[in-house]
Amino acid sequence: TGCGSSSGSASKDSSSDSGKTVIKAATGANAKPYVYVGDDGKPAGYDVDVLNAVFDKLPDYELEYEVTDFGSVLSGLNSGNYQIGVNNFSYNEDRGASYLYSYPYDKISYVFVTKKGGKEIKSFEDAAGLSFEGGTGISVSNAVEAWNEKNPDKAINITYSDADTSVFLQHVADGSQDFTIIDLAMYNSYMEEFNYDVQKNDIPEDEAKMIAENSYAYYIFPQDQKDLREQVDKALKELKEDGTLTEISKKWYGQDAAPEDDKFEETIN
Amino acid sequence: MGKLFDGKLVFTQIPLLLKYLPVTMELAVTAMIASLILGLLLALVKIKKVPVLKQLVSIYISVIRGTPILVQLYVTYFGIPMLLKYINFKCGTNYNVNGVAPIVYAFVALALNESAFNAEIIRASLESVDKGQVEAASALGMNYFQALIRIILPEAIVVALPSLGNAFIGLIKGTSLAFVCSVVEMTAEGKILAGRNYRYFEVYISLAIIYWVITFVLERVISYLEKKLRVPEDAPALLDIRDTEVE
Amino acid sequence: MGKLFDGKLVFTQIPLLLKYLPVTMELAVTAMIASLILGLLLALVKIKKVPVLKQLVSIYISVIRGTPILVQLYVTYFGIPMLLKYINFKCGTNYNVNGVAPIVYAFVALALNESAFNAEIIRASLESVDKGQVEAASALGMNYFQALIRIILPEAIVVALPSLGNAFIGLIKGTSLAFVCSVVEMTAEGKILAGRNYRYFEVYISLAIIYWVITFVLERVISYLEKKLRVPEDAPALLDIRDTEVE
Amino acid sequence: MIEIKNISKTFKNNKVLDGIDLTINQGDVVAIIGPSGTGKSTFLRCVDRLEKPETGTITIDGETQDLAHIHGKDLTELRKKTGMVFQNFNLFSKKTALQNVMEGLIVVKKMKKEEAERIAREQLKNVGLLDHANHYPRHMSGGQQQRVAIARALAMEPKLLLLDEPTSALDPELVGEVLDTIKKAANEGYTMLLVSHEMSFVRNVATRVIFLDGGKILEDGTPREVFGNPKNERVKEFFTKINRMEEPDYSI
Amino acid sequence: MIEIKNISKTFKNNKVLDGIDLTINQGDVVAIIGPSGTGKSTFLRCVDRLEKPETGTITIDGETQDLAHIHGKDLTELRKKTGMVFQNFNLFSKKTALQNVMEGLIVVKKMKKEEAERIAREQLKNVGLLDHANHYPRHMSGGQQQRVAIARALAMEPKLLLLDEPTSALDPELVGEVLDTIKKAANEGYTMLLVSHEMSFVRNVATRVIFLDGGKILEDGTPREVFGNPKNERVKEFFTKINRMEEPDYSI
Ligand SMILES: Nc1ncnc2c1ncn2[C@@H]1O[C@H](COP(=O)(O)OP(=O)(O)OP(=O)(O)O)[C@@H](O)[C@H]1O
Ligand SMILES: Nc1ncnc2c1ncn2[C@@H]1O[C@H](COP(=O)(O)OP(=O)(O)OP(=O)(O)O)[C@@H](O)[C@H]1O
Ligand SMILES: [Mg+2]
Ligand SMILES: [Mg+2]
Repeated sequence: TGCGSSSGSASKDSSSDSGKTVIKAATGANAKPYVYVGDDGKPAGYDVDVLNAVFDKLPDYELEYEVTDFGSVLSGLNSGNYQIGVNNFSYNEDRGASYLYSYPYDKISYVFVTKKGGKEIKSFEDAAGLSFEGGTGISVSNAVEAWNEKNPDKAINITYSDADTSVFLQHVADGSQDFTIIDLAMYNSYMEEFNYDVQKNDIPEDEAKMIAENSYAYYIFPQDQKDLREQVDKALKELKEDGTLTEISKKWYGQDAAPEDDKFEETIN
Repeated sequence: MGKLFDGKLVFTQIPLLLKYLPVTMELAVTAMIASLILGLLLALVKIKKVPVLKQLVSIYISVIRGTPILVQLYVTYFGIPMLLKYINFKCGTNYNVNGVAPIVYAFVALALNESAFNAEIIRASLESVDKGQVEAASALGMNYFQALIRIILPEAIVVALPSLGNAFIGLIKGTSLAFVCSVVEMTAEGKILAGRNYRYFEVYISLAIIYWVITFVLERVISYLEKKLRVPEDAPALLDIRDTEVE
Repeated sequence: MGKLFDGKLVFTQIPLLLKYLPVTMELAVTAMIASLILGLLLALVKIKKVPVLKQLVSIYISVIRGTPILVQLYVTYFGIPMLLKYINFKCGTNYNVNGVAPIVYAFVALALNESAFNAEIIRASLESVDKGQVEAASALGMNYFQALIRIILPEAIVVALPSLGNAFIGLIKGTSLAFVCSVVEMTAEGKILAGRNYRYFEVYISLAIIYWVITFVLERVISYLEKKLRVPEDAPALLDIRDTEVE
Repeated sequence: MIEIKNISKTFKNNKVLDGIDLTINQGDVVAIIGPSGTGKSTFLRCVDRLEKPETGTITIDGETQDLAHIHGKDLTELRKKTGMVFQNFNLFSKKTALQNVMEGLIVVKKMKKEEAERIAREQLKNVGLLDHANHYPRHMSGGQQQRVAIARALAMEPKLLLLDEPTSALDPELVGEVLDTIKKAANEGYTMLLVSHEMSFVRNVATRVIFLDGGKILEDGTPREVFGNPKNERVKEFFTKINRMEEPDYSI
Repeated sequence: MIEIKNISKTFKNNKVLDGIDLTINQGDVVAIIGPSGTGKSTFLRCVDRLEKPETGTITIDGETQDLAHIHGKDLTELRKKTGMVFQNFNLFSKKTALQNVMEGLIVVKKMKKEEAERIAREQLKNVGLLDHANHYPRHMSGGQQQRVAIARALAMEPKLLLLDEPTSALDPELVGEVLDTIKKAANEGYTMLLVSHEMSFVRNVATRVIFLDGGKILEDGTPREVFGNPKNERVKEFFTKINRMEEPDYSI
């Protein structure tokens, strides 16, 4: 590419005293149990544990986390402020045009959340005509949009909001919204904290596709970090093979969330 | 693809964002009007030094100005329903606020917030009016309300206009916070667009361009109004008294 | 657990948040100082009607005031590195800004933003100074700079103080936006805490309390300063001339 | 007959008016003179209740009002009966000369617009400013502004016209036109209470002169009596001071 | 000797000064009189370059400066040689009487603080206000403020002292003390150019009177000549106007 100087590796970007290349990973740290800031002030969560394990295998790099606004994670990658985005990102074609995606490291399952004792929702079909509330920049909201586009006669009423997930759940509990969709791990965390009057139903496998074209989570990189991505991918593949991913996910979710083997064959974009 | 910065997107997004300009303006205009009325009342309480009320107004203004507007939105939007729920739970009542549209909460919170700031602007402008003119009005036999409407406000408006204009410009940008109450105006739509393709930087630039144009136009309108409201610089021609004979 | 609203948390979180008060204040104070200096320069350009520069300043102020500060933070924090990257890419150079701490970007953006608003406050206050005193200073043989320092500023400060105080209070709350540049101050820490326990509402209430106390204290300090800077109400005693004989 | 009784006014610890009584006959032109800061303006302002005295009553047309407690409708009625002309004119700056004169008629006297305009034009004609009807205050000289202010006060047909140094803010050349206007009103029979530093004017137009100092009336009589033969020492001293310019030391 | 030559000044289309020449001898007290708005203040302000004339030069101590183009150090030097006393005193409101007088000495003459304070005290003593040294302007009467303003100007030892209606903002009783102060300065030999409406004072203190109107000097002579026997019609008319108060119609 072009003058050639800035293509490929991150090695010129900056280096620490030890001569290692510093990689800055940016996170919004707003999605427990995936990524949040622990009591010790350091990022914690499944995504963080996995990334730490990855960089344990990459001695040339030194990993640093930076906690910032969610929007900044994305903008900062393109601008070169950060080299990796860590926020349990899911994939769609639009986003894939803007960022490089790693191999997946997490298999996400989503649930419909409705008021306890109310009408259960087991598929998008059931949700037709009901009201849904969600945030921006998350794939469940995009999925509902996609459903409406394909099924204009069975449209769902979307309300977007800048409020946090607890508010969406509360609104479902008090009946001001019919349902929301979140991933199972977060659902469990929230219920532990607030114990809302809500119930959940798993989203069927085929419908989950709508949510994210696939139901995996990825690290993302700016377009000029192909080399870094390659190395992270290699390490992720090893972690999958030696069972580390399974181990870490059991620690956080109590179940195996490592993606299937064939997902570690070729990168998604 | 794979551009770091998608310049074309900045412009192609603008029409999409502009669809939500009406929401932004509706919220800003209604909140501004309400805040002007409330602000005038608050200012009058302070100027007339109404006992008790005066202290309450001071506390109100201090709290509103001292806390982030985000919190005020949160409190109106979540606090009120939460409180009602608690009351229902404790007293077995059954108040319900689910029927209230989110934009109403946003309107209330923004209007209350703005009123505290406008109260000070209005107070200062009312106090800037030449006392002599107010005394002249009293001496003619007008009561305070008549003097306020006929003499004081027409003077004060000219003084307050630039500050109120700035406040309004601030409010237009401030409406974007209403997104925490699920009100989708321009900035919110920008976040929704960016949430699809993760192009936050581009969408913020688009928004900046739109806001800047709005501000620019408004500044022109305000300085035009200012000129209009001022007494003309040049004296009119003398009247020909023969034509306007007093019968 | 499982309370909808955890009242105790509102207070137990306050000490955790206060740990980040120094960041908030450091950013606010340095940005304020820089913005005052820059604002004074901008105001002088407008008052002295320096050709060319005057137009540039008008555009600068219009753009800064017309666009959301969030965008200004984005442009400084992401735009500058992005531009450099683009230049490096095109020209094979190797400029690098990775060594610059994020707080510096936040400082620059906040100071620039604030300077546009302060410029107008400062200009208005400088222009409010009695022209007669400025002429008296000129007539004594002072140049503009001497008159500015010795006569105009001491008068203007009293006029500008309340508005600048308000601007500073606004800035303190505004520093929370620096989170987009990864600067963790009080509000950002609040969001981080809430990211851990999902208690956004509680943390916002905690923040409101802290901000309100800060504002309250600042308002007192400002009105104390105002009183101090004013010429005392009462005349001093006459001097006993026998004691202070002119030699 | 207008009876003012026992007006007392204290600012903080400064007793400015100490139980002033004054009876003014219909058609009288009473001039108040006295040193600066002695309470002349305050007295006028108390009569019009722009300042609230601690004690004091006023009786106009047989109706007595307590100035310390008057409010609401009574106050409006009192003010309808009195007119005030201020040192600084205090015209409504956003209104033309005509609108200035009409304002009180419309808002206070609830007149129809046409009727108010007719009266306003007449008053403007009386003060010689009909051709300036559409001028705003800023387009008029001080003297012209003061004449509009007088027209505004007279349009309300006050039983008592109060004038507080109506010429002291004017350039020397403009003083004459305003004094002429006041003199004309006096000749038309208006009852007036005026404060003025223009001794020659006071001598010429007043039917009665009052010297105020230390919260009390020190002299009260015809101009001839007060100027010609003051009894009080302080009054003598005052005249000496303002007449210095005419003394030997100041003439060639 | 101070020579002022060809001063012309136009505001928009209003030619206020039309090539005024004036030569002032050392120790002269020149009074400028004339109708309101005729350019008296403008003339003084052009001499001190507070207003920039289109043409004009001034020669003081043999040094000639072009008033239309002077700037920087030359301007400062010119202003050091001239002193100005304003109608509204224009004291520095945030400084005490003493500091007001010291300010120019310290900032412009770069004196040491002690030296400046010594001179300032002396000047305050001369105007009789040494006991008010620590008073701020707001604590002083208009007459006292104007005396401090004169002290401030004199402390700079100006070759030419300009005074623009120094008493017209004062209460009649306070006029005397300021006139006394000015007279004292005149007797001490200061060269002065003053605008005043106090004709009796002008008559008494000026060595020369100039009548300005229509951008030109219409009369120039001793007070006796100008007041006693004006040649120009407009000047005669002016005197008639301001003397109206003393005419038969206005006396009893
Ligand atoms: N609002 C006020 N508060 C406190 N003191 C006041 C107020 N108004 C007037 N005074 C004081 O009352 C006294 C009388 O003031 P007033 O204006 O009535 O005097 P005056 O006789 O009209 O003087 P002048 O001839 O200068 O107009 C003065 O000492 C003045 O300082
Ligand atoms: N800054 C200005 N801009 C425009 N016109 C001005 C300005 N200053 C003065 N003038 C005009 O110049 C003319 C002369 O004004 P100046 O103040 O010199 O008169 P004056 O003789 O001092 O009058 P007065 O006796 O009222 O003080 C007036 O017509 C005035 O309106
Ligand atoms: Mg008075
Ligand atoms: Mg003048």
